[in-house]
Amino acid sequence: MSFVPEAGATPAARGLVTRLVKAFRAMPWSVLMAVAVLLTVAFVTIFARFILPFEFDQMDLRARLAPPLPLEGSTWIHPLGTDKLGRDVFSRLLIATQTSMLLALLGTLFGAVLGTVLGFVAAHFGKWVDEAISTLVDFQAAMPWFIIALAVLAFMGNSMIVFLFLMGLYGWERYARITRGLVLAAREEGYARAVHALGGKPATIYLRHVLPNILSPLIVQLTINFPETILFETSLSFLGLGIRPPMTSLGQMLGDGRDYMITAWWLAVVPGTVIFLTTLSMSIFGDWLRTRFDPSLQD
Amino acid sequence: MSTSSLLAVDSLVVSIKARGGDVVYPVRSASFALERGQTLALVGESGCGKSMTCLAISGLLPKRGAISHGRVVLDGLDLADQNPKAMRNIRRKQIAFVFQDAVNGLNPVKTIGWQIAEAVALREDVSWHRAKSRALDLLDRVGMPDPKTRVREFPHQLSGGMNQRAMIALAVAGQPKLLIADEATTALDVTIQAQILALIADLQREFGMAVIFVTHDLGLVAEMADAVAVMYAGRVVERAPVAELYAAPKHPYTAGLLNSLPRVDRRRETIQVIEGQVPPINAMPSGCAFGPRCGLATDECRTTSPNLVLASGGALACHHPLTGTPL
Amino acid sequence: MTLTYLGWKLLRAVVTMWLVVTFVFFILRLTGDPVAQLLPDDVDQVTIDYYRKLWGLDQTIFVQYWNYFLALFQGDFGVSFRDNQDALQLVLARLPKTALLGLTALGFALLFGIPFGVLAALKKNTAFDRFVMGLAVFGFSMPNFFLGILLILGFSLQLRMLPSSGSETWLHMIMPVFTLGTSFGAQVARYTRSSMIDVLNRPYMRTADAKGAETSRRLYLHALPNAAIPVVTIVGLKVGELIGSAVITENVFAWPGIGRLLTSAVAMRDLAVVQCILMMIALTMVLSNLAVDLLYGWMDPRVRVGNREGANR
Amino acid sequence: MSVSLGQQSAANQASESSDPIARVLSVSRSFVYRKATLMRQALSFKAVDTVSLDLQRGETLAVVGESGCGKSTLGRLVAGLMDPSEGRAVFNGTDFASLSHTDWRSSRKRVQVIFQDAAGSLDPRLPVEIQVREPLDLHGVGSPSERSLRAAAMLEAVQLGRHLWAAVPSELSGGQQQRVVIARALILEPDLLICDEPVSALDVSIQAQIIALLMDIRTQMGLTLLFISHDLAVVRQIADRVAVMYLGQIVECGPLDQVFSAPRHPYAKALLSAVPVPDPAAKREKHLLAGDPPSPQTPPSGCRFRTRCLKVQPLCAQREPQLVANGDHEVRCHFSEEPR
Repeated sequence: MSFVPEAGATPAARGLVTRLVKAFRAMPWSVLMAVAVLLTVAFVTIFARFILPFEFDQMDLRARLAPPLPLEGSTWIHPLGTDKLGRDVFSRLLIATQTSMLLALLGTLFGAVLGTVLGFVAAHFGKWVDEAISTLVDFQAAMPWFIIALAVLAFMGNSMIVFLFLMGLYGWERYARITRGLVLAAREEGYARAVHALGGKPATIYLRHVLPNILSPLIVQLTINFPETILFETSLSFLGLGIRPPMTSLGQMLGDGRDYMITAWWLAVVPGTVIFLTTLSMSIFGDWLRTRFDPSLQD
Repeated sequence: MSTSSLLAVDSLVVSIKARGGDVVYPVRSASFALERGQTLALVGESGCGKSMTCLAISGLLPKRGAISHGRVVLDGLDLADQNPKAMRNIRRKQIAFVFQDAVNGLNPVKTIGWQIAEAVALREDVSWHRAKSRALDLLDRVGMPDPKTRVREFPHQLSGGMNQRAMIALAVAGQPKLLIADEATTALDVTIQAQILALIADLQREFGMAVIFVTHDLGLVAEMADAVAVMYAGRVVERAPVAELYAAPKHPYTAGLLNSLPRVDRRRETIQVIEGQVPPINAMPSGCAFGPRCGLATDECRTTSPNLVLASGGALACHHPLTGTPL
Repeated sequence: MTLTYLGWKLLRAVVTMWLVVTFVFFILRLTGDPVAQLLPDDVDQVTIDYYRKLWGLDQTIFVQYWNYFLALFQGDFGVSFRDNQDALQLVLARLPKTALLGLTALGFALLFGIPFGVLAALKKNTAFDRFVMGLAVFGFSMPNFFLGILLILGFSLQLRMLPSSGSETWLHMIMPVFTLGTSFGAQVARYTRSSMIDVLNRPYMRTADAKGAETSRRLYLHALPNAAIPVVTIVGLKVGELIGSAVITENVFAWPGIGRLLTSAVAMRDLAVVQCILMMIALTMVLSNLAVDLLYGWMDPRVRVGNREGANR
Repeated sequence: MSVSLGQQSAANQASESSDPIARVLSVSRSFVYRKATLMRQALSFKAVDTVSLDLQRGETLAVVGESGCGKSTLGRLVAGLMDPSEGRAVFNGTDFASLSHTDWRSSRKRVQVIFQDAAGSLDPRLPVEIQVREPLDLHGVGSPSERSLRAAAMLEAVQLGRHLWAAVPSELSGGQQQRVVIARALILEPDLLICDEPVSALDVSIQAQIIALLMDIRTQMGLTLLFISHDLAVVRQIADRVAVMYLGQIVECGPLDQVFSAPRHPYAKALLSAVPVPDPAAKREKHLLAGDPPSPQTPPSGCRFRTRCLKVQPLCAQREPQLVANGDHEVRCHFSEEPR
């Protein structure tokens, strides 16, 4: 049932930004905390270089395996302690966070753009183009990408380019599937069909009408994929593939720290906590975004 | 309201708690009575509260809904006071429902026969085997073509009309005293609608059921009903025997609807339109809810809501009833 | 109808397997000369030519492709580069351990995920629902390698209650199963809840209520058979993720299964073993998808018995 | 194809008035309902089967029939929104099939369509004023300020309150949404408007408002209307001529009063008698049809209506009846009733 708003009633907010601002005021505490974590992580990702106290690979062999702050033997110089080579864990953590987040962001965006474009292509051309893209989508969805990535890294060698390529291809099929479905729905029954009947060109229909309308579900998918991409990178780096010394990432730090669990547990726990808090916050935020944007989930 | 009526609904108010603690009232005041074996049509546009009234009668209100005022008396028993378990028993044996969307109203993973047999078994303590064979008889009775095959089929295998027949078989399985048909034919094509209407009328005679026809289609009302209750914005605004209502509607809303209705048997000179729209449920105007759309509205209408007053054979809630015959 | 459905699904399984094999074949060729890849660096030209001939690399790519297929069909995945053992034998020897871990974790996930999902749906928007769903978000946001390490730190190093590595006794299983099953169980709970909520809002549930069916009957006979259908599909789709997580879990707990074999083979570029495991996992995926499709067809009559002619919805 | 902008001159209209504005010649349209695979051929059925129709300038032709009879597909064929599988769809003397993409797009200035689902056919994100203006933008008609003025005038014409012009569709009621859709379709001042079930999703009192509006605008703009509907009461109010469809074919076609007061095809007769009349005093003969319509995928042999017909004869199964004209009233039946 839809009723007319009475004169004087507030017109519903429109536009993504307006809605976001409006929504910010109605956030529950859990979402507010998640947003705070995400903002901190974003800040670190952008400004890591400017706030780090030591170079991340600067060794101090006299101060090896120093414990983090509240523990006995800790110092303010190394608030999160040091690792086996006496490198400052806090500085390494900043750089590792930056690396992991940038990689995850790049990977997610690449997958999103690729998937969305292929989704449009499949829906627009139909016939064998659609069949081919749909087969690829099914294939990608059927095979565990993590395993494929392991195999590819084995075959092609562990190079940064291959690794970036694998991250970019992670999860593209979900965007393709969503986009294709939504474009087809808009064309079969909806506003896209109407604009076509008015004499609009395909480009006008897709860019002016369809894309802005399917942006919300795509952004929601982005928030679901982002933490998974973080886990994808950190898992591979944890296994010693992906990011490897001298570079560092959260997964690499954690994998490294695993060998010192008995003597220096913080080397594993500190980066692990950062990964966990980030993915958790992203999931909480994504869930909240989804219930706001997806009318079928609002009851 | 006579006490011998099968069903008497008196000043029924239904409230629903919305998210965030607001309470809305989809039904603000519904009063009507229904005699045994008779047919009452509950007419109105979407959102007028007609379906909600029927859900309230049968205890099927959604979780956040409740009867907040009024009485619903079925055969001398006030249903508003009954606990859920007692209401369940009443639905098994006395009140049955036929919903609009039969295809989705039937469980997609159970056979038609299973679903009807379940209704039989819920009414009386019979063996499952016996219930199944009753289901077959019922399907046959509602005119399902090839019932022996259909009894083993699933809803998606049947047409809309056949699903509605199955839904009716399921409803009459409990041999109810009261059948509520909520827009039961709205989704169907007109030739199929005619079949279903004929079937309901037929079963009504056979079982001696009373029927409440919930509909927006005034044509259908004219063909099926003995009496009519017109609802607007949660209230029954006019009640009358069907012939009287069509011959001389007294409420301006009823008259307006009848005058704006295209007819298949002749072309109207002009279509008279009721301007404006139904007020939203959470922003009802003060006074008469129809006031803002009514040509006869006065200051009285804008300040005080008219009560439903008994009048010759029916009832009316209007400060300025029409007296003449309609155009 | 059933036969067509089955045939269709089988065909898709075969196509997927073919795609995987082709993928592996080309990626192996793409990386350069497999002989150079697979032999030590200091061999002389004669040896290289000998192997090239032996592996048929002097022939056209199509002949190679064909031979590759033939070899795979005969179970010849090549020889492990490390100890000259037959790759397939090596992998098969590790298979039971991984199957034990994976299936137990799956069982654990379903055992907790489904009932809690159903209960959360029934008590939608109550404190219980929020608690369970909050826990689920924690569960699937927790990286399993981190969870594993935390468990080892807590139960092995601090409390000294559970062994941190190996697979000898049932005590060895507790932490790996929990690590592998938690995230999966959390996801199952979420899907079960949303599927159940969807079903509870369907018109046929109101019909059941209108019949006077009591709560337990509505739940077990009307709601659950419908709600289970999408859950089965999702669980099937997520088996791949479970396998991926198993690789990491086996590593964390030094569980002697395929996952650990895979990571060490990848590290050493033992391509025969990697390719064999990849095929094995692809086969598992295909078979589990097939099983899900069959289960799905069995549970949903709309799939099993197609539309009858004349039924126009 | 030559498309003239703006108002057509009266003289121009008069000179063209003899030939139909739109016509379909033996059009059929098939849809695949089972895709081809390696082992079997694709199966298709004809949603519209060899239909010919002329639309005269200024008239309102209604196409009626039950769901699945092909009336919406026929509407799309006439509008040029869908290519016929067989036959030709001609508008203003030009076959749609002969048009280039650009010419086809500019033909939209002359033919417009209104779909049943008003909410769905509006962009959920844009204010309605922008959407009403959009056709002018798409075709580059006038200067930007002129376009805004014309959009405003059109919104006035469909009586949408000024305070709603900046609203997005979800803030409007169903009736208001349909007004916006009508405004958007008419802003290019088309010659032909095809309405596919324009009021069936609306409430009774709102339905009357929209019908009154359509009738009003039709007179003002001299529109030709193809009105597709299952609601025969609405059709009686608005149409000049009516075509009754059953399983993809026209079974009866003629002037409204002739068809409605003396239907000659048994299906038309049954269909009309099945519509309830809002008058308890009206005593009408009922012709109750048995069963469901057969699936269009497997139409019966001979006459397609024979499986439900009350006066079926052996001949009906053997030979398919043709559409036979008696004056301007056509009927497809071996045993059609004589005109009274």
